Amino acid sequence: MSVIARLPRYTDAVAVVERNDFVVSASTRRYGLLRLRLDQTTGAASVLPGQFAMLKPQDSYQPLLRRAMAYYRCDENSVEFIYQILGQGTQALARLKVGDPVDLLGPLGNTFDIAATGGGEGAEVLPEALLVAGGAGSPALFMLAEELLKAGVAIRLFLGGASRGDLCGLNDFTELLSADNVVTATMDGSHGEQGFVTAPLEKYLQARRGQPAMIYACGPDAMLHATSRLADRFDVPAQLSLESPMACGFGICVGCAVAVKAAIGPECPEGFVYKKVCTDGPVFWSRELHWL
Amino acid sequence: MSVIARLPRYTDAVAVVERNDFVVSASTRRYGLLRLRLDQTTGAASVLPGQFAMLKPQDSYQPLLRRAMAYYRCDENSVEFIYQILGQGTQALARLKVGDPVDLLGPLGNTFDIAATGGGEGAEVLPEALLVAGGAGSPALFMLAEELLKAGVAIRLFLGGASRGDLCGLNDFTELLSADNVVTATMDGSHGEQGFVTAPLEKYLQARRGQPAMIYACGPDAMLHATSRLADRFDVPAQLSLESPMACGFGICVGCAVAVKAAIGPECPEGFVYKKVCTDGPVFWSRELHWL
Amino acid sequence: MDSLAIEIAGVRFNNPVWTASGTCGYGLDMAGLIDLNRLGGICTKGLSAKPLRGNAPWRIVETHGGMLNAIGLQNIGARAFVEDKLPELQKYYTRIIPNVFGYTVDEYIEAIRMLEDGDGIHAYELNISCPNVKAGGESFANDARQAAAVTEAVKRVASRPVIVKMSPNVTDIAAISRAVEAAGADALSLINTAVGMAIDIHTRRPRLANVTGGLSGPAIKPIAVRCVFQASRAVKIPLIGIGGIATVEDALEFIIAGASAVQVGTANFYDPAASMKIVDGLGGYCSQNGLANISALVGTVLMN
Amino acid sequence: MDSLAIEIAGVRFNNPVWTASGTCGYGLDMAGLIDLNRLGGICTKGLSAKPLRGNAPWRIVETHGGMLNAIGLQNIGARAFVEDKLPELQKYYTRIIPNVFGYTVDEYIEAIRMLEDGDGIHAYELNISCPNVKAGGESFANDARQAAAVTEAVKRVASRPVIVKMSPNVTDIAAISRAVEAAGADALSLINTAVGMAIDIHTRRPRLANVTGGLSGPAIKPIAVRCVFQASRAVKIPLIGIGGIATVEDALEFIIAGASAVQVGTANFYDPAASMKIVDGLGGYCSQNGLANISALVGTVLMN
Ligand SMILES: Cc1cc2nc3c(=O)[nH]c(=O)nc-3n(C[C@H](O)[C@H](O)[C@H](O)COP(=O)(O)OP(=O)(O)OC[C@H]3O[C@@H](n4cnc5c(N)ncnc54)[C@H](O)[C@@H]3O)c2cc1C
Ligand SMILES: Cc1cc2nc3c(=O)[nH]c(=O)nc-3n(C[C@H](O)[C@H](O)[C@H](O)COP(=O)(O)OP(=O)(O)OC[C@H]3O[C@@H](n4cnc5c(N)ncnc54)[C@H](O)[C@@H]3O)c2cc1C
Ligand SMILES: Cc1cc2nc3c(=O)[nH]c(=O)nc-3n(C[C@H](O)[C@H](O)[C@H](O)COP(=O)(O)O)c2cc1C
Ligand SMILES: Cc1cc2nc3c(=O)[nH]c(=O)nc-3n(C[C@H](O)[C@H](O)[C@H](O)COP(=O)(O)O)c2cc1C
Ligand code: FES
Ligand code: FES
Repeated sequence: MSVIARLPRYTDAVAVVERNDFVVSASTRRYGLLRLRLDQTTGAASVLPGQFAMLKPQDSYQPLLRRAMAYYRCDENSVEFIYQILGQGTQALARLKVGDPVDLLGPLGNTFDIAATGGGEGAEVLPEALLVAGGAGSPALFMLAEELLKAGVAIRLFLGGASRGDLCGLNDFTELLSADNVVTATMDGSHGEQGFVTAPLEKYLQARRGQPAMIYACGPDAMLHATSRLADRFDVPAQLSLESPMACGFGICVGCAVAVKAAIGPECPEGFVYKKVCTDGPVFWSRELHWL
Repeated sequence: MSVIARLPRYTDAVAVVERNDFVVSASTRRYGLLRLRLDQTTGAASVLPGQFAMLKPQDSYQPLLRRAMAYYRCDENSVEFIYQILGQGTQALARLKVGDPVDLLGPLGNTFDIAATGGGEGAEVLPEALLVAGGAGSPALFMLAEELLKAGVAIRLFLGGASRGDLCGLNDFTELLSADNVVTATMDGSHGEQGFVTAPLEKYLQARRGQPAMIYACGPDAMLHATSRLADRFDVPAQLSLESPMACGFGICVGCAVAVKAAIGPECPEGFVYKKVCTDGPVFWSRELHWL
Repeated sequence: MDSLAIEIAGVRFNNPVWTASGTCGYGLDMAGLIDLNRLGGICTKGLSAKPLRGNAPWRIVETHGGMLNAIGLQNIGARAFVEDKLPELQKYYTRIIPNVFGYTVDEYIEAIRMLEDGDGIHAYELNISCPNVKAGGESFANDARQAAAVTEAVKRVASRPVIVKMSPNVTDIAAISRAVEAAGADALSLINTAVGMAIDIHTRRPRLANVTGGLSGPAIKPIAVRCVFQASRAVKIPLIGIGGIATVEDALEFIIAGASAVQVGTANFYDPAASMKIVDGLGGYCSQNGLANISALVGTVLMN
Repeated sequence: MDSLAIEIAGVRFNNPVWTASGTCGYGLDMAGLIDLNRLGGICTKGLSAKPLRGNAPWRIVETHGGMLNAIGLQNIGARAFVEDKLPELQKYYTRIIPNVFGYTVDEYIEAIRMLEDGDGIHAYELNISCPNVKAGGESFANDARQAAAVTEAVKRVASRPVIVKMSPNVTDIAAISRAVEAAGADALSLINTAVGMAIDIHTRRPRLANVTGGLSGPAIKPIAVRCVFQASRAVKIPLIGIGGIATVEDALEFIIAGASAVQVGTANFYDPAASMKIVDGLGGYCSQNGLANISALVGTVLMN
């Protein structure tokens, strides 16, 4: 992935809550949109697509650890995150009120490889970017979509979730990409076709076999695994943004291990080593990964 | 002390923050006045002078334990507390915003003996009630003052603190008792005479030697100890409201031990046993106490 | 809810949710807040042959996610419990489990003999591990031979099942569990508190008059789950899980790890209704998951 | 701030605030967030003679007031550390303390020999809390004889001071501390993590791929303070306090209990600036209290 992002350009700063709005899905899952105001030091401007931040309400130590959140949208002095309210960490975020201070460490991690979508030397057609997102994975793809558009790349988004309300950022994506380029799938059929989002993706790859394309995906492990199998079958390169429980987010705890292929040798009999999702990722080429 | 109060008439309920105002004293100590709205089940109406509640913000588990707070003022469906912002527990209370839910267990503990101030059989003069309070101890005496007033007992309040702003409830007490009945002392001399509140108390007892009186005191251990020595010297009965770290507040942890005199015997060679501040107290006769 | 009715060592319990020793007084003290009839069992405050005055204050100090206590085993004595508390306690439809301790094997036996006179006692829990007491030095729980010796001696005089309560402050909990099982224990309860200490940096004195104390609360839950899991691999007798249990999820975690029942301790202090919520929650879990009885879940942890 | 300059086993440190092994990578990983020159010392991630791949995910799980980890000692190996990391690390004005482990005494010696080739190493910290495969997989730290044996063997080949890191998962930390001191240890660091476990009630599987893991964070602080206090009463060599230290108050508590220095671990994850705040805080404490040097505070706990 992009090298710049590997350099420790992150800062630990205090941001202030500008808004914290909630959505409840028919699947009864709850989501929050958190908008934070930053001062210059935190350089929101320098956030790259796919990067994330480690967040927690200031002076709150239960839960103890910060939570990783992908940047959804940024401008010079504010950033947005979309979080699904699951356990203690996101419940603590959900309690944040406008004006509350938040500890924000970021931007962290690498970024999606956009250049690769620019097409190889003398390629006739630019590859189309196929964005695949599930549930709370879609926020990680919004800035990517913006960048790809700027680069003049054709984009098609496959957005999946349990129900209509679980299609995080649907309206923003539709506005950005226009409805014809947004394909949705929900388990309850409340929006788009019923079932997994990988089904329409498969049909699409089937239909346009041979055409150059690049997959960018973020979502639950099962969705990413299915996506990588499709990528192999249709021989399309895929960049996957992974999740892992993280204690630090900046490379010091080695808790966020992901198995990556490596040359078989005395040091590495089984042909894989562990890399860190937080600093080596969160974006990995699907071909790099050794699915356990 | 009053027996009714010993019965478990307390409930565990959720109260809602109506106001949470702050005062900063010249001594740089900070205080909050917390007003909570209760529904009927919690029976604020049944709170007796000297009783306390165990409080913590709902769904907050750091700190884990609730904090004991003396009821300052009550009406049918709301109660007030004055807390000094010290450590984690009171800092958590200080973060409460209007509308936030609070876990409130109460009313707990016994109550001041007011009947005793009614004077013994055929007593010519009703004893005067001498209220002695230090710092965050004064809130525990406000409802007592109201009750004594109703009972037609003459009241003189000795209110002490580090500085003017540490005289919790000064304005309310002055309004209730009139300025002539409120004697203050501050360590920095910013209000009333300079020094410990027990100094004016001593002068007063000196002056009116022999006249029947009843001391009611609440404040730091040192102040209570000094007060009980004066009570002995001038042979005036004293009721002291004690503090102790409390885990439960309703008698099950046995953490809030206070040494109380007991007949010397095989079971009790040193002539004292431990009672519970939360259920046997918080109010004790100073003569009961065995100062360690 | 019959889905929660269980049997341990021949004793039938309404449900697997008990209150832990020292965190519910003699049981009655909680009657003002919860319905004792809905508790599976009540483990009383530790009882000794002679009443004990307990330690000087401060006896408790809060720590991150837990608390330290050094109560010093203050109690009214086994005799007074039988005479003054038991008659009232008996009126409730729950199981009464006196928690018993002594500083010598004889003192354990003496206390048990006094309790044998009482009616409506369903089992004994032996505290061989309370770390709070200076007297007696090393605790029975720290040595397999000592632990087995007191268990064996008590079994000889006890007409009721004996639950031995294990300490986490040991190198090998499995070995001690095996020794206690071999000595005839009917069940094990684990864990007791972990020895800890806190110092007031302003006075530079230990915050507890007793210097060290027992750490309890959610902070020790992972240690307790590990101990239950290790004991479940070492012995066949039933286990009762204790340590930081405050929610139904906590209770389920211990049951899956191998506990036939659980005890709620420190949570009673900051959430008096915790045990009731757990009873309701376990009932709900059984119906939602079509479990005829909660015991089907005991020790069903799947290995990675 | 000279009031913070200290000496342990003949080595001079800027200040008594170090980062704990496994919580600051190889040190450099924190350079993006804090000024390494302001750290007293850096204990590296555990190093072994051969590089280790580490455990499968999940490797960490958060608990109340702490976390469990089972990283599996993933590391690049002592040789690669000397060649790839040390040259860069040396540029900083702080003390470098490689944390070393092995599964046999010989593996410890092999790793130490590799590190002896490196310049700018000031001391070694032995992680003896790992299974001794030759002795039935029981951890070296759990047995006084085994702990002494590895200490003695390492001392024979090490040209630099050896700090032995103690485990809290033992019945008698004082006895093991004495044995390690007698074996020639220059200092003790304590504590390592407490063995714990967490189970996902939905999957009924242990949350850690390794089943059990090490509990760290504020939750274990009272256990750590107690261990430091007990060790301070048992040995004469300096102690380095570790366990839940996140603030200057925490650091002062350990110093008063008997620690000559402290290590910040889990706090680095959720508050990367914690060590810097503690350095500043200790400096402020010295000036406010007119302490010429922080070492005057070591072990000054007053007994009740
Ligand atoms: C790089 C990165 C980016 C992320 N971006 C987002 C985002 O934009 N929006 C968002 O909502 N979340 C995001 N997450 C996930 C988020 O960091 C938290 O892990 C998640 O919100 C759960 O935290 P919690 O405190 O709510 O639940 P916890 O209390 O931590 O756990 C609740 C339940 O969720 C499970 N769980 C916790 N973490 C994970 C995980 N990483 N994967 C699978 N299950 C888990 C736990 O096992 C538990 O069962 C991201 C994670 C990573 C690593
Ligand atoms: C019956 C009763 C009534 C009370 N009423 C009031 C009240 O009306 N207003 C009010 O402000 N407080 C009152 N308190 C004290 C209150 O319960 C807390 O103990 C106090 O606020 C400290 O809590 P914290 O969380 O701020 O500090 P913590 O984090 O608990 O401790 C901060 C510092 O204060 C010390 N400390 C804690 N508790 C006590 C104590 N009980 N006595 C002396 N030092 C202590 C600790 O050792 C520590 O050094 C009352 C206590 C009792 C027992
Ligand atoms: C204040 C207090 C007093 C206790 N007294 C006893 C006791 O007398 N006998 C005993 O065996 N355990 C005693 N314990 C230990 C508890 O029964 C329980 O084993 C321990 O607290 C862990 O559970 P918890 O984390 O749910 O509190 C006591 C615990 C506390 C907090
Ligand atoms: C993720 C993680 C990895 C660790 N790795 C090591 C290690 O390799 N060697 C070692 O001796 N201790 C290791 N430890 C233990 C810490 O150095 C420290 O002793 C322990 O975490 C207690 O301190 P704390 O509560 O401040 O984290 C590790 C701890 C954590 C949390
Ligand atoms: S989260 Fe700590 S190394 Fe990745
Ligand atoms: S505070 Fe628990 S018994 Fe008094």
